[in-house]
Amino acid sequence: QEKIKIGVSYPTPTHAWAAGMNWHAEVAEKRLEALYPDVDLILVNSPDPSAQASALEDLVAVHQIDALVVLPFESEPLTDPVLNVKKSGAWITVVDRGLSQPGIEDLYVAGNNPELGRVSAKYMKGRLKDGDNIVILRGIPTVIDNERFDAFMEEIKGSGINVLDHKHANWNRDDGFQVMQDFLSRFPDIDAVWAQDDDIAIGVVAALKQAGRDGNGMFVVGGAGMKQIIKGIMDGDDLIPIDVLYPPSMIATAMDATVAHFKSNGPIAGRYILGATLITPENAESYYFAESPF
Amino acid sequence: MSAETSASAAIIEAVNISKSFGPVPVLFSVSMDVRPGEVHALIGENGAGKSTLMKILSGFHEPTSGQIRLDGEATDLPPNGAAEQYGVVLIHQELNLAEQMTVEENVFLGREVTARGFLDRASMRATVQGYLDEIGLDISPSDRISDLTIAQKQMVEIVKAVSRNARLLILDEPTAVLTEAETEVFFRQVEKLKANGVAIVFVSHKLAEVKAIADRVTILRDGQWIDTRPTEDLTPDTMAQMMVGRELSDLYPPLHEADVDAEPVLEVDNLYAPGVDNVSFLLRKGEILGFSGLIGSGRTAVFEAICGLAPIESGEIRLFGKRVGLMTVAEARDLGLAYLTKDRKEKGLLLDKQMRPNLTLFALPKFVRNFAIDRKAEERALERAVRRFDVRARDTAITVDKLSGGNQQKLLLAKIMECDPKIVVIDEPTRGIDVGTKQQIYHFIAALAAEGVSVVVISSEMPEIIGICHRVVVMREGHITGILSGDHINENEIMRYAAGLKREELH
Amino acid sequence: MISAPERHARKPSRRYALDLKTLGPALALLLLCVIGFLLNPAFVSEGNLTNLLTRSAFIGIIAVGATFVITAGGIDLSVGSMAAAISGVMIIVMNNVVETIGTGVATVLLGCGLAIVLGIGAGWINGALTTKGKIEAFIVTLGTMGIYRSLVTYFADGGTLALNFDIRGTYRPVYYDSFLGLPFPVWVFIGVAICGWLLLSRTAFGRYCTAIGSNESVARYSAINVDAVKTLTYVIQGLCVSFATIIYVPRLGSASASTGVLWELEAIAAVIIGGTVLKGGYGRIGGTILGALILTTIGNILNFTDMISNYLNGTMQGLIIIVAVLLQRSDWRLGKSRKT
Amino acid sequence: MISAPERHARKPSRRYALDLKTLGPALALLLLCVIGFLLNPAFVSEGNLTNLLTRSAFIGIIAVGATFVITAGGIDLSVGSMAAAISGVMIIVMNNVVETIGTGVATVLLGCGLAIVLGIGAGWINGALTTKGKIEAFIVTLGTMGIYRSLVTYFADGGTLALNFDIRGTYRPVYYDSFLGLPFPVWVFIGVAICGWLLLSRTAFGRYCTAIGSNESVARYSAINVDAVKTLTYVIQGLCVSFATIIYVPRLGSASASTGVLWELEAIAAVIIGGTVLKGGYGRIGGTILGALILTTIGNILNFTDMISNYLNGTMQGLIIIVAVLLQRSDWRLGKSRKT
Ligand SMILES: Nc1ncnc2c1ncn2[C@@H]1O[C@H](COP(=O)(O)OP(=O)(O)OP(=O)(O)O)[C@@H](O)[C@H]1O
Ligand SMILES: Nc1ncnc2c1ncn2[C@@H]1O[C@H](COP(=O)(O)OP(=O)(O)OP(=O)(O)O)[C@@H](O)[C@H]1O
Ligand SMILES: [Mg+2]
Ligand SMILES: [Mg+2]
Repeated sequence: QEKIKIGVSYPTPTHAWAAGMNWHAEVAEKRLEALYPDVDLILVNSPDPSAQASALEDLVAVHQIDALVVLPFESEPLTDPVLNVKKSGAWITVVDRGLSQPGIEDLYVAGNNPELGRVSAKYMKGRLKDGDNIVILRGIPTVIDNERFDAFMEEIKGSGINVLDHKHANWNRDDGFQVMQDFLSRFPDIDAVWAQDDDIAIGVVAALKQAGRDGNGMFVVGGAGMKQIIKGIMDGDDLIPIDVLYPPSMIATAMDATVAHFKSNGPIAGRYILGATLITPENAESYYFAESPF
Repeated sequence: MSAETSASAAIIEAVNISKSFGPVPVLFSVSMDVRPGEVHALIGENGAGKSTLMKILSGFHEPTSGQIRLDGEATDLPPNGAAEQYGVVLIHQELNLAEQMTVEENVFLGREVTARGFLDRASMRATVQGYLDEIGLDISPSDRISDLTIAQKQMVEIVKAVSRNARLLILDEPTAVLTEAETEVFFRQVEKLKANGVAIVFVSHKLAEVKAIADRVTILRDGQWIDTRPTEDLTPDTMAQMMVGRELSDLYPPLHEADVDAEPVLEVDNLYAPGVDNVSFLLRKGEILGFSGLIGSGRTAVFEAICGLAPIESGEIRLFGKRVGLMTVAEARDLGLAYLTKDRKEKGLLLDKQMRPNLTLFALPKFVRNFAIDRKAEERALERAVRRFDVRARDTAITVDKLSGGNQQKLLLAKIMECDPKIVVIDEPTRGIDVGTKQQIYHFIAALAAEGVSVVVISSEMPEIIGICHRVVVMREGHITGILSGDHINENEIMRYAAGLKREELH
Repeated sequence: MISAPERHARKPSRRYALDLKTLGPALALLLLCVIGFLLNPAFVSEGNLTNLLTRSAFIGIIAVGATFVITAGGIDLSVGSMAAAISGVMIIVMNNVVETIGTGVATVLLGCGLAIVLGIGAGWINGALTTKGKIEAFIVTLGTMGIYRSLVTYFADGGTLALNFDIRGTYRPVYYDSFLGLPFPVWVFIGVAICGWLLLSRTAFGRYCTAIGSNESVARYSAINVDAVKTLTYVIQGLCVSFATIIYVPRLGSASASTGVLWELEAIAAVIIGGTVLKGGYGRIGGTILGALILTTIGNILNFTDMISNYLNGTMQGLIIIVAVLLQRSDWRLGKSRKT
Repeated sequence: MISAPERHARKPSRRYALDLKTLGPALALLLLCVIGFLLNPAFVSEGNLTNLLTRSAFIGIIAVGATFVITAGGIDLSVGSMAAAISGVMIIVMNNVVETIGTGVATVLLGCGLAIVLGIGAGWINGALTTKGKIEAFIVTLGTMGIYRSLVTYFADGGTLALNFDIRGTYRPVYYDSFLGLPFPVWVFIGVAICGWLLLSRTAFGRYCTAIGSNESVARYSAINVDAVKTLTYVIQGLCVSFATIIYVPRLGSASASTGVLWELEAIAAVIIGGTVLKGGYGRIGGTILGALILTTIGNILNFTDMISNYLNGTMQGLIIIVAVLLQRSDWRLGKSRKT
């Protein structure tokens, strides 16, 4: 009996969020393959866009997949390769980063990057007053980073909160630590930090503690929903009081829906946009996965 | 003295040594012994197997068959110079110094003096300084080898040899680039070692030196042992005859009288360059012009500047009557001016390449047809060069570093001549070349001159300068002290100019 | 003038040893292909082999240039970033001329011409800084690597530069179409490889590169213009990067900061796996091509099986590279007895 | 008897030139500091200078090891990944022994001891593959780089390995505490630098490294055990990586696939900026230290100003590196006339 082959392609995890995504993908693979013996999910990760394009070619040429779940490294470079997969007749599910040309994918599952920036800014506005100073540590220069940053700046405009400077900390703890150290040397008065990402936030907190500037109502806003951070929120941490969700489990959602396309009767095609929920001590428990690496 | 030494037992004995490199046999059942307090010379044509035998005696090569006896006991010498632990030290024919390191570091390499685990640099430096002072070499222990002239490097090798506590010191052509004065200094060191009971093996092509210093002489020809005899029984002529296997006619060709009215092909006026201090001279068509002087007197520096290998500070150069400015080496070559370096290892040959690419490298544009290198033409050139210069390689496919020293030198000469120069500058033309070939090279130079090629010979061998040059320029400390011609070309006169005892007003 | 000594015919044995060394990479590649076939017979399907060849074209073309640089004793770490920067500028310029000269072949040709000019220029800068500036090639190209990488980020404003959609239509065939059953990039690869091979092993220039890498002062004393030849190797490297870029851009139609990341290491690895010596003086274009194919095949095979954790791809890759090179040491069996 | 000619006044000038070359990196660093101060006086605040020194300790310590490897004519690309892998294994093991030996100093010492053993082992593997396996160091360490990097990803399941919170409490002071006003990492840095300097320039071993890098066959003919010395340089490199790891782990108490990325390039750059020659034969620990400080200072300065677009950080970094090295060419002013 012919199996239904579904390729799942995403970037090689090099930071915690992606690792979480990988974990969710692997869990979903086992669960779905156990549930449907005639479904074979093939997970492939790639270190750069060009390698991902190659991986897509291999999925078609070698595995002759019936459907593709893809989290593109970048939108532009993968549009054509995904289009080629589409031309082979496969069903296409795109996750997180949309393609640059509409209508290729049958199903789109994504988090909401601008919303993440906006929610963070709204929280800042709620806690800070006119004339307060913040610094921003951005991610790796990419479209995602730009979307989050632009939405944040848009939202914060006119609030009277000063953004002293913003530097790239590459979604990396070490860079977060160093950039924050330098911000602290440079600016004597900082009231809050937008770290955009939980990994950066961890580095920022270490720098704040080292400099002894973690008191006086100082707080850091990260993002994504790392389990240590959520744990901290549950325990009432002052320094990182909240988090903004950007769930790595979205890949599992996409895999479920793709399998459902072959297995269920209901229509599946369309767009699922997950919200950028604000995680607070009140709702933190429901976003905590103890076994996930993230 | 030799009577006593012949009585004492040998330190080292080579018994029926044979050696092949792969399938190529190089030595055939050679035997030789060396006794304490004697200087044992080893002579033979280029490629006869002298260096190979010396490497076997010091453990660098393993013999294919035969036995080494150390103090009468058969011994397997350890490789890579570890035989030094038995007191056996080899100074290689090819300079064996780490270029980026200092004199002191090289002299003590592999047997540093340490105190509590750290280097005792002061004492090492003092020791080296002592040796340098003793032989009157004007360099500092902290000078880098790469900054030294090749003769200075050779002297450093000698310091290295002398400074070791050797029982058996093997010197493979130590005097090839030394002037007579330096050779004398070196001989004094040898005498001293000899008096201390050190056994010395001395390889050289300078038969007069052999006659002067050796107690016994062993002759090799084509890898075969020919004879071992006390030096008293031999003259340089008989030695040459035994080496080559035939009677040698006159070493130097008859000197054609130079045409004093021939047009000048190279005129140099008031040249200043690094190491060159206001040099002016003139070279005529068909002339053989010698350059003589002590170590570091600037002979090389003059021609490196003229041929575009070193910068010129000021001065005028006219080539074939036309003023030339700063030339690149390629431009000089295209104008018919070629320079042959004396440093064949660092500047002359690509040691890890075969003979063919080495031969044609300098004149490569000549071998280009339709944008590609014409390999057939290269092969033909190689065949021609091998014949013309008697380059002896039993296997033409070996890399150049495996050629014997003299054959490397011949290949280098062939390489320069490949571009058919109208003016050729030869720096130490017969470095490491055997008498037979030397004679051929002298005739070759004379023939070139007769054809109208102008030849500059820079040489530290006084007889050579005297034997083949029409005129001789003597240099000292970067400037010309005298230009000799005719009957004035004799050893005495040259030495006086070279030592600065006499000086001509040239301008 | 002098008697010719009898010449012994001793060539065959050496040739044989040399051949083993030359064959090494080829054997390694063959072995990989067998492994690929055993893992999944689809490995030898025409589609997969075509993909493999096309993919190796990028690294292969760049590695051909790197062979020259390395043979002449240099190194170029900037190629990956250079490719990204050239793609970026190409895309910006092509997008900008749409209004004046449209989205036709002219625009694409303009883009390609520009790429070539930029590649040559970038190569020349590397070369000039190394030779005239007398800075170690490693530092120069590490510097330009950082510069080009950050310039493309700057041009793209941190995001991605995308080629105009209509131009992409015109340009697409350059990557995706075939001629005589082989995709165009493969033809470009073959062309570059043949030219490179001719240049390195059949011309005076190639000989000069080898001589300089073998011993720079011997080269200088042999009337070789060392600085010019060295600079030219970097220019050739730049040109190769241009060609790689020209076939890369239609593939993904975009450029970003992540374009060409680590290509420099891959290219150098391909060169060295192919038998060229990193310190210079000995270069083999044929080996480089095989090296590029080996690297691409390793990646391809790893996409073929999910027997090993994805995380361990790097481990497999590293092991295979080391083993592949270890295998081609022709002398490892001769073993102990050698002292020299 | 050869008349010693009156010494020409050529030597003093050589000495002077040498000094300029040695001073080059120091001058470059000074210049950078002045620029930093002009951009923002807070640059010279005690806090920032301490941060700067502490930060440069990682690269600095690794670069000391790299100086040995490079001086002996080798190269090690695996150091960054090695650091990541060692941190990872350290963390896993320390977390696992909590139940048996608790979260005290013993556990931390165990972790540190393990790091040292691993570093020595990893260095030895690199060394043995290069010398016994006769594979180019570039390929060996490119291979092990991939292997270690992917192993740490595997251990961390692609994410982050975090040190047990209580152990972190015990271990923290190693990074954050000071002695005589200087943080511990700086002391370690100073210690490693002094040992490295003594080893390279005051012991026979250091001379052997230089000799091997300068001319391997000369070294071999001087009865130096070339393979052993070369292997030992890689072991020293591994040991230095261990030390760097030991002070790195307490900083954030975690390791991930992105730990130590590009440290190899930074370390090599530091070594070469410091004046060591990439082809081997000449090494300077003092210069390496300055090189590491220069690199860290560049990054620090760029965080101190918002005059230039963030995207152009890499451009500035590249330019500054090239210019810093260009400045220390002592002979560039002598200018045109020299062709050599
Ligand atoms: N490693 C090697 N491999 C192959 N052939 C070699 C090797 N070493 C030396 N030979 C060959 O052995 C022969 C003898 O060389 P050797 O160096 O002993 O000559 P030599 O007597 O020292 O000559 P010269 O006076 O020119 O120095 C030469 O034909 C040389 O090419
Ligand atoms: N580029 C340079 N810069 C400074 N000094 C130089 C340069 N080239 C040569 N010299 C010096 O000039 C002097 C002359 O050296 P040169 O090699 O010309 O002497 P030589 O007469 O050929 O002696 P030898 O036969 O001993 O080499 C030496 O002391 C050398 O150190
Ligand atoms: Mg599966
Ligand atoms: Mg010899």
